[in-house]
Amino acid sequence: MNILLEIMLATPFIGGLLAFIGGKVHRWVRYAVAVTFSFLTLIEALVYYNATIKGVVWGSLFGSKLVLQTNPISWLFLFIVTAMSFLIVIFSIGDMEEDKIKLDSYYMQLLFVEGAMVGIVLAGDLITFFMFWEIMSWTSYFLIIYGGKKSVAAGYKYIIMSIIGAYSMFIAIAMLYVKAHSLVYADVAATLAHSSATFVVWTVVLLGIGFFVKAAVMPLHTWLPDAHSEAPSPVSPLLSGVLIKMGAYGLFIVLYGFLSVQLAGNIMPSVFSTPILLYIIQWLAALSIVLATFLAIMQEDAKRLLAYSSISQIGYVVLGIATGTSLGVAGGLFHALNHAIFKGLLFLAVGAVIYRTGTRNLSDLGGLVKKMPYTFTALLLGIIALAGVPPLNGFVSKWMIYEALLQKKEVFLLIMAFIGSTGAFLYVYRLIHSIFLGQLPKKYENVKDVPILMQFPIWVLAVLTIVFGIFPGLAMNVIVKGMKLFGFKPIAYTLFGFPQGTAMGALKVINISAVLVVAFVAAWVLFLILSKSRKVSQYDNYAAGQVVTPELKYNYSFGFYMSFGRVIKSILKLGIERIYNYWVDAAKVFGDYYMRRVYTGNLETYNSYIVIVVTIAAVAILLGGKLW
Amino acid sequence: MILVSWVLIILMIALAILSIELKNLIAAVVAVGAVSLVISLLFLLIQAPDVAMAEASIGAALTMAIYIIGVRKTERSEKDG
Amino acid sequence: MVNIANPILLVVIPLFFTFLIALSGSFLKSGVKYLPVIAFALNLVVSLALIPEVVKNGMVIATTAGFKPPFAIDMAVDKLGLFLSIIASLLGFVASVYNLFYIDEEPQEKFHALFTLLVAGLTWMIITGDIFNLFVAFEVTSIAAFGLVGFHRDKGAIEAGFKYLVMGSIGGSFLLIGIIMLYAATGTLNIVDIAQKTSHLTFQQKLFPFAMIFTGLGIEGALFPLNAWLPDAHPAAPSSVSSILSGIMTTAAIYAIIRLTNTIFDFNQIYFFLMIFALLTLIFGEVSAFFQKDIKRMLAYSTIGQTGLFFFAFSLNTVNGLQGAFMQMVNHSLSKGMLFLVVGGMIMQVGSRNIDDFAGLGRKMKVSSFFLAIGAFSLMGLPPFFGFWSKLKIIFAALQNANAFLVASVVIILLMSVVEGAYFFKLLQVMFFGKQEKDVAVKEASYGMLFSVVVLGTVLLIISFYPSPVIDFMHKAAAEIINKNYITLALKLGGL
Amino acid sequence: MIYYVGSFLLIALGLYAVIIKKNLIKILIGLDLIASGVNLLIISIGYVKGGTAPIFSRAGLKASMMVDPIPQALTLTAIVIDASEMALAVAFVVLLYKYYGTLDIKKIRSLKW
Amino acid sequence: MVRKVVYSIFLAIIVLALAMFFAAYPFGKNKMTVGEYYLNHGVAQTGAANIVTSVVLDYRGFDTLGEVSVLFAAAAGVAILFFLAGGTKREQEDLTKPNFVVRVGSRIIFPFILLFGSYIFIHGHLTPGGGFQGGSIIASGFLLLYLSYPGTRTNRDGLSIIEGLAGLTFVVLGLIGLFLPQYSFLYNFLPKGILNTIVSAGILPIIYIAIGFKVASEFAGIVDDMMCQVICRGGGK
Repeated sequence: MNILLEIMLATPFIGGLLAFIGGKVHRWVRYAVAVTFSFLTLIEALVYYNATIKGVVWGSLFGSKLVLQTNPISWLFLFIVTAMSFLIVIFSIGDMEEDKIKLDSYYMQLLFVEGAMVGIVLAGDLITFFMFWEIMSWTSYFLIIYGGKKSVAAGYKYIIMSIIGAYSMFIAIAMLYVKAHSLVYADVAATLAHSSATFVVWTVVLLGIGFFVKAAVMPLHTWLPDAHSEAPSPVSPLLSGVLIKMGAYGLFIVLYGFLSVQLAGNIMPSVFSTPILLYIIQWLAALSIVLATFLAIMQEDAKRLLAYSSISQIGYVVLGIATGTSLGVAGGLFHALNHAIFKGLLFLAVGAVIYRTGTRNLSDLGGLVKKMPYTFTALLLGIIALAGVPPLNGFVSKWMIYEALLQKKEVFLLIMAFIGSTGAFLYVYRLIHSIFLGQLPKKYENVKDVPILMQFPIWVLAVLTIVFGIFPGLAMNVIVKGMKLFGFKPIAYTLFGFPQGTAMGALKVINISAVLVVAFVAAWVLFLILSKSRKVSQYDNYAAGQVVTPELKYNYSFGFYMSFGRVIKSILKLGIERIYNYWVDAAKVFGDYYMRRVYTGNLETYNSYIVIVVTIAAVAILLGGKLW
Repeated sequence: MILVSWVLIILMIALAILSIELKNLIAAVVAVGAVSLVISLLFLLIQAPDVAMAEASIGAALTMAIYIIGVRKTERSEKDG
Repeated sequence: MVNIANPILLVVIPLFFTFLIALSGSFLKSGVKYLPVIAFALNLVVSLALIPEVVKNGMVIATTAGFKPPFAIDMAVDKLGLFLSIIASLLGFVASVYNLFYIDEEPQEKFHALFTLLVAGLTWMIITGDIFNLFVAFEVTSIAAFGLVGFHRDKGAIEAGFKYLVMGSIGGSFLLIGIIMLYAATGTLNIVDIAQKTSHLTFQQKLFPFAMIFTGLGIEGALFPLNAWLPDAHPAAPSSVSSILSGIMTTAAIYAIIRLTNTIFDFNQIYFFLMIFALLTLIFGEVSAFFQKDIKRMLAYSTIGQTGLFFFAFSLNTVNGLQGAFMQMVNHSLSKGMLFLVVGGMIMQVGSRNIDDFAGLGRKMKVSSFFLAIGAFSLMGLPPFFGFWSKLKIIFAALQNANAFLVASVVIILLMSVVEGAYFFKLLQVMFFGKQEKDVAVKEASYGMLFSVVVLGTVLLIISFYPSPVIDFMHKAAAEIINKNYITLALKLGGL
Repeated sequence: MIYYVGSFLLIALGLYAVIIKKNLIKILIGLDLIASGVNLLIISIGYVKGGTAPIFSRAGLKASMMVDPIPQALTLTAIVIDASEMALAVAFVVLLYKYYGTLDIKKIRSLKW
Repeated sequence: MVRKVVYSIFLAIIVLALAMFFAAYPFGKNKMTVGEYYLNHGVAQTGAANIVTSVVLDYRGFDTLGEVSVLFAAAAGVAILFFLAGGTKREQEDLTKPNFVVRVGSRIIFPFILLFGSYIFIHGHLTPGGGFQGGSIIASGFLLLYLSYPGTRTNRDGLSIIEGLAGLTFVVLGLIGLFLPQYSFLYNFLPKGILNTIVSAGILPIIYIAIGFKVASEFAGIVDDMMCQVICRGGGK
């Protein structure tokens, strides 16, 4: 049984290689191999449902064991990774066309990214973790830059920031190694338990920078909007839905696997009964939520909008995880799952639109509802989930996070989280309106819905939003069981929500759903009966008495929230990216004009360098070997 | 012998300075050859006849000849500095 | 039957073939190009045959002229020396195979003779046990390299060659002064013998010879600020030569410094100073590499940066640090050697060294680009390639007895790694995703050239995915050097 | 002792020429002077007061009365190496002159940064 | 000017430090350890009267092999640099034609120079001098010839064959040592003979003769290359 962990880790990599080799034979071989192996990985992952396996040693390096492990929390992320990858592979077959772009190594890279993420989740020690983390970085870099010219620049930004984040982690890992000489999670935890506060804070901060870069928490998010929007359609959901969750997973492991709330509370002051470190993380997450929401509102590009929305949503995940209470952490983890599902759904649906129309510019689109009804319905479900409206899944996890914040009486954070949620309504409405409602541009009159291969993953995800929305207990099963291992008090839950009486409000989603359905039906009936409006064809409209010819169709999807934008302009001007660019440029100028000019090309300068070195030595000798 | 070596070494240093400072490159090269020759005499003085012969034939003669060929193929005099 | 496990053969075989090339050049004409291949194939056999003995005894010592070492020159191969000479032979072998298809300019026989001599000299530098012999090997290497750098005889090559020559001969003179100082102090030239006799010297007395030798070897070992010739010379040389220069020459010179420092000059006061050198080398190398438009120049600067990295690890003066340095040396030799070979093939196809002209090569020269990516990844230290393990080891070792300075150095190293990543990824994205403006007919490099690349790449991949034997071996080698086992072993095996 | 001083001065003069002089030939002269200085230094180290050349050319010479043979052997090697280096250097200078039309080192810097 | 002063001070510091170091090892003091061994045992072990020769060729013979390689490398380097792509025809340089006395004189002297050079390297193990000195004397004979007859061309193929043969002789003589029970490179396997006779000291005279030929041919080759007109490759970079 234990050996299966290694097999499972190897499966995607082997699959990737086979897909590459098989692709040389025929492209359908490649597709078949990719689908088979990603499905195999999914099956292998399902085997471990709720299993806890500790310490499968698969090697050793520099005296530290390399370990694989799994537990329910890992399984949660494992499920996200494998399920999403499987769906994305299927979607890719429909979406990525051989004749448009060279695909000989695409599936290999896709499976490699999957394998790397499986490795991260299964890692039982920090070397394994870090190794797969880096592998994930560069393999996903190659995926991002599949999208053509603009994506190359985005990928460059992504890989550089990833490397910086990874090296920040590297220092922390090296510090831990030097201290403990073993990087197995348990040993690390034991070491941190006996370390000084400074050491702990440094470790967590350095590791945290690495995770935050990947998770795109606010000051370190700048790579994400470019990378996610420029990546090919099937890759975006992988990045947004899965890859940034690795940051959340890492944060969880560090905060609760290595540290614990009690330990953190012991060595540092607390605010709102939260250790200050966690409190800072909460604030960063909350800022991400609000600012990214505002930015998302102002986007003209569908995928960029979703990318900013990802920053905002991952903010909820991090906020939840950083609360430190059972409910909050569970909410955060659950939201990670939910976000993967609905953001995957949204990106795939938008990808489907792009597949048919070739543009992702919101103001160019419109009125596709009749042309792509299935995609429309799925996307509708997705945005409802994203906005946190019951009965879909986003609601439950957000509710848990709000509840946790309420219990801790962190009002400011709560307000910020609410703002994010409200803002989400604005941008998701924008999304669905601009794409599917309004006028249909003439050039899209022949658009059809996408093929079944692309519909399938979209609808699987759509169904999942409903399933997890109505039966949150399914996910709670795993999360609560896993959190027990990390020393959290278990929270009571039922299949449909949370029972009354455990120091928090009850939640029974099925009831809410029932109410909602009834209300919806009632409203619809009322609408039918009482409506005085005249039903017009979608294409039959006019403006101020003037007949609009198809060429002049009035389309108000550009500058949708312009007036709102004027209000929040000062916030948008913040420009974190500009600060980074300023420093990078300054460093470049310094390097260019002051550093590399030591190689003047002039031989006499070079010779005098030699003489100077010898002179320094001579001075040292004359001073009796004491130069410093 | 000590006196001879004093004289030779002073001569050697003088020739070396000349070889660096002379503007006429042929003359400078000849001065280097002369330095080598003086050095080979010094070698002889401190009981190293093998090396003296090598220095005289290789250092003084051949190297100088190669230098002179080189100077003839380029410029005869140092422009300035 | 002669026992072929004799380190002296590593030097003598290539010399034999060098002279054979000179002899047969006039009637074999371009057929002489096969001679280096034979020479290095034999060398590879010899160096592999040395493995069992070195593993068994820790060291193999070969004497010359039938006398015992302090009275005659000996060759001493310890663990790392063995590893480096295997790499030198391997790189020499693949590069000479590469030359079969790469060198079409005259005078071929001179080129091949010098090339053989260059690799022979480098191996010689690695294995010699005598300090004056080290100087001779240094000069053999340098002078062969001067000629090879100027081989193309164009403006840049001549200028680079001349600069290298002037700096190299100043360095040679300093090296000789250092050696003669040691001779004056001890009356002997054998490294182990000197090490036995320097114990009565004061720090001051040891520091000067060390500074001289350090300056001399540092010029070949590409330490800032003695390395200014390198970014000119490496691009100017033919690519197979650049591969040797970059892959082995810096490594051999640094290894010589390491060996001398740990046998003759066993003092601890100097390491802080060396560390500053290493960091400066690293910073200036990587930063300059970032701004290059010329691909070979970029790789050359990257060599400087890598040298800084493993020199830093060495200057930690711990077993772990030295182990990291050795691993990085192996990584650097293999990957940089391979990169230059790959790039040579690409330059041949594209006809330019400008990075922008490499756009789109990833689709046209798939195998070459693939191995270029692997080499670049390994240099950057991305997993699962060997560079990752060595970088891991170096950082772990650096933080072992961390003080503020070491932590700062680690930050600098990692920052420079980011810079390194920045330029390598820039190169990769131009190659794989750039659009070629000009419509040049680019084909894959010829099979012979690919053969060399693939061999090196395969070796790199093997040690990447199965690193533990190398890591363990390097650990033993490092422990031997730090614990001064070099001297004990040499004494035991009759090295004195 | 004067031999030492002479050789040091020769080395210093050579270095001076290498650093300060702009003319390529002068730089080569500097290199040559350094090399000669080092050779002189090596030989002077091997000298033993009152010693004779280490050649048993006639009977009656005692080994204890001879100068050190090793430095002489080393110098022999060094001289040949220097000469070969100089020959190569002159060849480079001739070619540089052909390309640049000048011997001024400051003007020969097409490779930089 | 500032540069000059600053670097002069630097150089003064270096000289001072050098002086300080060598003050501990005064001139004329006996610093020998290994050297003493050579002086005491050299004659018995190698059979050469000239201990310098025995050190150069026997005890430290491997250095000499390197030295020969260096010279070879330099010659090859010069040949590469002055190689003419266009063919074998070399333009004659516009040297002023030497006068009659020089021409005839050099023609008369040339054989004597060769003889003298050969004498020196054949007696390398007995008297001062040897392969390097003799070889370079022969090469300077060639130089004289070139100077007095500017159009002279030597047979370069011949030179490089001599080079190669001489080098191979050295290496093969060394390699024979590996086939002997002593198992040592450059082992002096021939009988030592009687001191102070030509045929003594085993392989040393043979090696020195080989070296003599090699040095002569290489320097002659260098001079020959130097004398020819240089044509640069067009363009450059």
